[in-house]
Amino acid sequence: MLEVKDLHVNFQTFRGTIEALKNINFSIAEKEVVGIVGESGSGKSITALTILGLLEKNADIASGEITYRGDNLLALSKKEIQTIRGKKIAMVFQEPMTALHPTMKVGEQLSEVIRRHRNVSRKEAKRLMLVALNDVHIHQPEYVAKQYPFELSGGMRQRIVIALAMAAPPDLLIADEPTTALDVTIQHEILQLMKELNEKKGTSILFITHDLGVVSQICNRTIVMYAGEVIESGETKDVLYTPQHPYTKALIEALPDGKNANVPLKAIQGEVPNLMERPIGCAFASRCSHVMETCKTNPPALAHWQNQHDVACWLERG
Amino acid sequence: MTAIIEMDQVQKHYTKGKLTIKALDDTTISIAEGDVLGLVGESGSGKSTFGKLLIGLEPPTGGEIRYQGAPLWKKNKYVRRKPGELQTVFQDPQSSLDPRMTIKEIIIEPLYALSKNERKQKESYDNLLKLIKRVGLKEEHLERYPHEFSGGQRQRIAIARALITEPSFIILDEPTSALDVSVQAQVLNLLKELKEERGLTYLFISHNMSVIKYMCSKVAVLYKGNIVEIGSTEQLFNNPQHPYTEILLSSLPSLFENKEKAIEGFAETAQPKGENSCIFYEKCPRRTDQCMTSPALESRGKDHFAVCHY
Amino acid sequence: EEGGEPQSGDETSASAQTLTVAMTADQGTLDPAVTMDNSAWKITYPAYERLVEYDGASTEVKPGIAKDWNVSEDGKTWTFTLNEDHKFADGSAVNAEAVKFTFDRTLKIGNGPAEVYSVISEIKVDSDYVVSFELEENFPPFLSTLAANYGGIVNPKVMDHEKDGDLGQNYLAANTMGSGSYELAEWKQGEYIKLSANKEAKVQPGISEVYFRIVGDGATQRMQLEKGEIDIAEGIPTEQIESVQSMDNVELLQKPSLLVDYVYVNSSKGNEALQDSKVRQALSYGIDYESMIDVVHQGYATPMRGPVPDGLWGHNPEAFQYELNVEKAKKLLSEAGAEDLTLKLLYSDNKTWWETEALTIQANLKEIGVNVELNKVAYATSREMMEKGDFDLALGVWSPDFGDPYMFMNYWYDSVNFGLAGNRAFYKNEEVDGLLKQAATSNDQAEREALYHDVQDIVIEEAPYILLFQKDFVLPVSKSVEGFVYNPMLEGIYNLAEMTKQ
Amino acid sequence: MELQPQAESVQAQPVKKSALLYKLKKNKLTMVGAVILGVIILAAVFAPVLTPYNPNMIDAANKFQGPSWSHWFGTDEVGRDIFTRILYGARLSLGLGIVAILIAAGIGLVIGTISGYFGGMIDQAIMRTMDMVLAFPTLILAMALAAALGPSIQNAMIAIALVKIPVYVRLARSETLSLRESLFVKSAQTFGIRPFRIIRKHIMPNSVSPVIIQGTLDVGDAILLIATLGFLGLGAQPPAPEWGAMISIGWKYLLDFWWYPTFPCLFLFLSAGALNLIGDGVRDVLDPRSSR
Amino acid sequence: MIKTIFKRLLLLVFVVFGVTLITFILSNIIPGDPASMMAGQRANEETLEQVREQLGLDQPVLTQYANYMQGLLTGDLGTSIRTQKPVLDDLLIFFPATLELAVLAFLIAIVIGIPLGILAAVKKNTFRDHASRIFTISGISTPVFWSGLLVIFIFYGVLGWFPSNGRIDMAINPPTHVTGFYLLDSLLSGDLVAFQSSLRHIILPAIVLSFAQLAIITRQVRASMLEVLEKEYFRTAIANGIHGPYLLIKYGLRNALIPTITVIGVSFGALLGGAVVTETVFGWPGMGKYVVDSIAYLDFPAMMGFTVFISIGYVLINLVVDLSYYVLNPQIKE
Ligand SMILES: Nc1ncnc2c1ncn2[C@@H]1O[C@H](COP(=O)(O)OP(=O)(O)OP(=O)(O)O)[C@@H](O)[C@H]1O
Ligand SMILES: Nc1ncnc2c1ncn2[C@@H]1O[C@H](COP(=O)(O)OP(=O)(O)OP(=O)(O)O)[C@@H](O)[C@H]1O
Ligand SMILES: [Mg+2]
Ligand SMILES: [Mg+2]
Repeated sequence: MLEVKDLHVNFQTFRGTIEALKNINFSIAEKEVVGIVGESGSGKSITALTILGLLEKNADIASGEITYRGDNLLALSKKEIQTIRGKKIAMVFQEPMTALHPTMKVGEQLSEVIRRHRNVSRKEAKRLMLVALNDVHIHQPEYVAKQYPFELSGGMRQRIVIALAMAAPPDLLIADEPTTALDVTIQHEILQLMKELNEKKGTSILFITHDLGVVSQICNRTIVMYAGEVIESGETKDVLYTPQHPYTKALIEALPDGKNANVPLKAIQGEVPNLMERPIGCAFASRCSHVMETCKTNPPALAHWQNQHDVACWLERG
Repeated sequence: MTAIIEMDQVQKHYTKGKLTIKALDDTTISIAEGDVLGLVGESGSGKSTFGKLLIGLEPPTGGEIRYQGAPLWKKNKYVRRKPGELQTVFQDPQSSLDPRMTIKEIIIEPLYALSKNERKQKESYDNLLKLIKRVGLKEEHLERYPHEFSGGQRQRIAIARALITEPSFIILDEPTSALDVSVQAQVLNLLKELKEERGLTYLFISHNMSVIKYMCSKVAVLYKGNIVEIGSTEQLFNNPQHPYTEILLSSLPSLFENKEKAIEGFAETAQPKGENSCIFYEKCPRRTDQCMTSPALESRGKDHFAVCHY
Repeated sequence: EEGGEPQSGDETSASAQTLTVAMTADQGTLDPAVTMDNSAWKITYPAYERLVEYDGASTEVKPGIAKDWNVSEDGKTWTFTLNEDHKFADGSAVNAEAVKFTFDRTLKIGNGPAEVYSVISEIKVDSDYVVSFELEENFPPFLSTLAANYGGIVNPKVMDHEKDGDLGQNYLAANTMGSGSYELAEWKQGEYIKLSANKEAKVQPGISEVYFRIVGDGATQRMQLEKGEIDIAEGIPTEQIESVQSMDNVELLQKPSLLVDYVYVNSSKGNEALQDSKVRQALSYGIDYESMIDVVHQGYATPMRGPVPDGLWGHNPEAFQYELNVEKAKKLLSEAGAEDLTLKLLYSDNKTWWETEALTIQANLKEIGVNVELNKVAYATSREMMEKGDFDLALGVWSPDFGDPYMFMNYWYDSVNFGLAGNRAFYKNEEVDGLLKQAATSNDQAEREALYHDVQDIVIEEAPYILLFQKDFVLPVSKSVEGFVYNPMLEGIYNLAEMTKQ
Repeated sequence: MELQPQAESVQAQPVKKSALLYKLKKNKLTMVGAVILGVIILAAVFAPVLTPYNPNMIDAANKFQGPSWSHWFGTDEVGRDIFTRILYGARLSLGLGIVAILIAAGIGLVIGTISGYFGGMIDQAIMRTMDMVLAFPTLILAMALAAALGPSIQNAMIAIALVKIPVYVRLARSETLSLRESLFVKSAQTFGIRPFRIIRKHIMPNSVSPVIIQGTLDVGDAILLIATLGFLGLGAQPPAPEWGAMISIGWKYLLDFWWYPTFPCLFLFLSAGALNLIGDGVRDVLDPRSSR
Repeated sequence: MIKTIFKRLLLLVFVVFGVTLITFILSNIIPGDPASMMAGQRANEETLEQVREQLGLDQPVLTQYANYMQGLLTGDLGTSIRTQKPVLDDLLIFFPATLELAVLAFLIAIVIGIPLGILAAVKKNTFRDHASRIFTISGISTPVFWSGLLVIFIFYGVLGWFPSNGRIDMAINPPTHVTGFYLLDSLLSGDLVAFQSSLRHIILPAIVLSFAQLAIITRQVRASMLEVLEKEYFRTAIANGIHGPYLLIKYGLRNALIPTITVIGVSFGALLGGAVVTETVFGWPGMGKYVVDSIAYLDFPAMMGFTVFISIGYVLINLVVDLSYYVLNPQIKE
């Protein structure tokens, strides 16, 4: 359904060129839920923004192709992409606090989007709006609909943002860390809601998060990104339970396992490399506990490992 | 251990037209020095409001809050005893950073509330460098502006900013919800170390139960502006007393939990029939007719209280 | 109405019955007992009649409401016999009572015009149509003052409109109640004033309606004139006059006027050096008069000869006139020990050409080593500064209110007026005072003329004024307008009753 | 556990300066504006070299000459060279106009942010006072102030600055009202930062944008206003070669001697345009977000 | 809200009081003697005294002020020294004309300026942005008398499409007075001839007058729009499929409007004041000319009356502006 091929995205800044995405390849099939995980700054959000053509002005799509049902999104005219946004592909943004129109009542914002995509009367849109609010577990929807974003809690805002994105409902929902501000119960409900959407309406979901727990719960497939590259991808259970890349492993180890509060958590040593001066070899080399000589000079490409499980690491190839 | 914060029957009601939202309702709680009090609860249950009252952003509509024995609010006016003592990290890093300041300026900004001497001393470049490295930022970031960072990086900036005054009490409002696991680990480690090093006290607001479990010594569960259960982390996690706490614990998505374990969710919504019914009545899976009258906070063990008839 | 065809508005002016005059500003009060503004007189003059009127283009008077008059031996009693067929617009007769009422009213109101008639001690109604004026002293120019605008006879019925004891001032400010050929028909403030024929008037005009339209901008007036939308354009500055001459439908009237342009040299209160007549003479020698006229008025002006302008009796064509003589000026200055003189030249924006004039004076005097600092202020401020004598040099214009050299000589040089209007030069000379007094009280015109000539010789020598030029009256008038006669005493006033339009 | 500092950690660069340059360079229009203004200023400074005439020298024989090789922009009603007067006038008009607006915008920004931030009685008092000032027709007030201060060119400039303050107060205040509610201001409050520092460091930089826009647009107006005061004898006295005065005297001659008012107008337009371009650039430079 | 309005209206009294007081003080600072202006050049001291007495200028300043305020309370603005008529009468004649002109100019400025500003922001640094910049800057930096005269020359002198001066053809009777706005009045009375004529008369001056304000509005809208365009919520809206005018207006303009409205409010005052020159050039019978003449004449009652009028108008307009902040940004507390 959606295929990202050879995507390179650079940012021009006065300090130099930032290679934010490098050679990204992945695809999402119909009805599939794909997760992207990775450290902060690894290019998850940029990937999502590129798909919708919403990159900042200083971004430069150096190469690549994003095909959605046969159309290359990157080549579409402004008019054409407008018909896709929201209706075909919708996105939940990472920061719910600033993603809402600050001076418009949330109900109004939501009904407008509903009206746009579902071609219904004002009254009907209002009804659907209340239903949508209820769907994302907002208590007292009538009351909240009349509130302004600044009067809502973080989680409430995030749920409104989710409701906005699901209004159409779209064929593909890109959810960029949609549940960061939600408590577990609501998060659970929202994930259920997304699952439902996926199962009943056939909506595919690209789920960006760094919460591996969430990934395990909802995603069929998982992509792990690091420094603007895909370093591992495969069936969720394969990636999470038999991680191959040392980075993926390290990520999993960093989670508090809820058992021992006295042992420090295992954070990954070192820092994400400066994307302006990518190391010649593997980007993770400097932090890797299994680093070898080749790693420092030769960048490993994403290669097939076993049943749909791809890894970009010299280690796994012996 | 002495109580650093005492809340006595504190309430915060927002009124809009005829409707009143009880963001916080008659809350009585105290936080002891050196404690890490975890505040969990449903989204919109008043966690951030709780923090706002402490930090001076919103005045309470009733009750009294004391910091080290002295009231924090006098007639809607916030009394700041010593600047930099109480710090916050907000839930929303993006809008809490001034877009026109560089990271360096942002981080040292709280020092300007201190006396000159103290500022000079804490402002030193070494100190600053050490701090930003601890939160996982780099020296080269110092001259950049907030918009140039990813969400996680911004939150680290906010944390560094809260730490710079070497406060004794920090309100952390979902400090790691925007962070990736690796950084989250770094930050949590850092917070923990700092607490040990400096004997800090935290109010840790989060909805991530494993984080809470890792960080907190004590946990309070908030539901619709009311504390429904409070107790030491151990007791609360091992022996939850309130049905809402149980639901919270069970809905935790985790790599390590057995995924097949049935999740006990909310019950079908039922309208409470009386004015005085239990606040959780609507969704409680164990509601009975007794719940039509509201339960009181009862002891359920050492330092363990819950508001439930069962 | 496409394509530059005349607007519907000029259909009116195309009619022979309508004359349209473009004036630059709206008028203030129209009450003849109050207004001192001669641009308002163009409206009031045709709406009222006076005991005597100026005769054609001359400054002499002819009978008006009064058919004849005589003056007593001592010059203190003037008796007028009135025509019996003059009627106010409401049909009531213009009689001796009305005359007495008019002047009593003016004196009682006590504004500027009262000042002109302050010499009157009493007015007597001798019979229905005979009225006499008792003066406090012999005042030969008296007859002439009666022909001026303030001599307009007002219908006593104005008292019906009296409010709060204002003697009808408020009403007359925006209405006319006279026996002239026209009466005010409509006044759209800021737009136009319309006069229409007074049916009761003795003299019925050829043009029944006259519009005085306010067009503030000269360039616009020019375009309107070219399109025939207006017949007379008052506001075209001389720099733009050239272009008018190329218009087929317009004629340019050019006559010497009695408007005199000069510089007050503050002889008592200004820079001390100015108290020395040599310095003042030097200043007069320092001006390039010819080129001044060229620059300031594109040649539309005449050099002066003495203070009394050409066209008014008392003018002396033989009088001495300074000419540009840098050497002499410098010599005089060094004799007076006034090298490195710096003088402040005060002026306002009251006259459009003053700026240029001031600049030229500044440039001219620089040649003789006098440094002139320009001091341009608001009109009202300039008036106050002049009153206080707070200047070295100041620009001034003067035009006579009545046709008598008294207007120049006595106002300017008599120390009675020291520092007052006219004598803003703060000039004082006892000999001059004596001669002027004599001239003002004699009833023999020849004797007066001789006296004035004597005074002129002295004051020219003493040079408290730099006499620059006598401005020409220049007016673009549509060729379709006939019968306009320019009377230098009635600057800006039209003899509407005698004018016609094709 | 302490994180190990990266070995290859980059030295802190003097990024601020390079950022500024980068932005300015990227903003070609700002450069255009700066070049135009620079040329005008240079021409004004080197006027004595660039033109053989004296700005106040009267040459009656050559009045109202059209543009020609000897008089590029023609001559005026007393034969002065208009080009020369424009160059010399640039010092006066541009200088005064810019300074007046700088004063007004600066003071306005301070008062407006204070008023908006504190609200309540302070706000009411300030805003009602501003209302009073604004309610006066500009000209009457400037005139009265200039008269009260005594007629001099500096005082005229001060008068104009004072008259213009309220506009900036209102603009700054309206921005402040919104900023006051923003989270970053609130967080500064929670640190216990003193109000004046909050205003200075957080409110002002974020509310400066409309002030700059208005300011760069206002300079032209200020120049014309100075001329008007000049007419009332309260500003620069003739024959000072002031642009506004040249325009206001010259406009009457537009139809016959078009060059007289037109060239000063053109220069006013060029300067105002250049300032506006620069203003946009400054706004961009001050706004870190626009550097992306 | 109502309480706020009420409070502000009370403060209006304070403003008017202050304005008159300042005017009064200023009138005593500005050099010049109204009595001498009234009595004419050649008046002597006695006449001057008499005139002063008549005008009440012989009394102490405070008494004069007290008298003035007393009059003001009963709606008496005094008598003009220059025209000798009650100031209120004069202003009531001229004010509607000025207001009509200013309102129309204002509407033109808004109707053109806001879309132009949005366009310039959306098309930042493109040809259209530059074109709008040149257009608007020429608006602000060409003095009204220059552009006014040029417009008259072209549209009246050369093309003859529009009349050069006045409010309505002299031959046409103005419509019956209802609002004092000829355009409205003629429509109300169904007098199409008068409507056409007054429209043709007002169009040029209104356009010329609007020119400068247009520039300010356009630039301000552009600047604030640029800020909004960078906001996250704007991007969210786009991602949710909102586009077209709704996006630009509801999401963009609405949040860009506060500074714009502020300058609009302020500039309306400027429009009223700035009408002076336009009125002179176009012979528009409004207050501007009246005031300029009054200033030159030191006609203080007239100046005071004018100031009172303008300040009330100004305060009311900016009250609306201030109230609009609460509507535009609900977070701002009253
Ligand atoms: N407009 C921009 N200009 C320059 N660099 C940018 C820009 N936008 C993003 N970047 C950089 O691109 C990299 C990838 O950013 P991105 O937002 O995709 O991270 P992320 O994976 O979403 O991280 P997080 O989990 O923290 O949200 C980061 O290093 C960021 O600093
Ligand atoms: N300014 C305000 N005006 C009106 N209601 C408000 C305001 N601020 C907060 N509220 C309401 O108060 C309640 C509690 O909000 P709060 O932000 O404390 O929730 P929270 O527990 O922090 O939720 P989350 O986990 O989603 O951040 C919410 O229902 C919210 O709508
Ligand atoms: Mg992201
Ligand atoms: Mg919260």
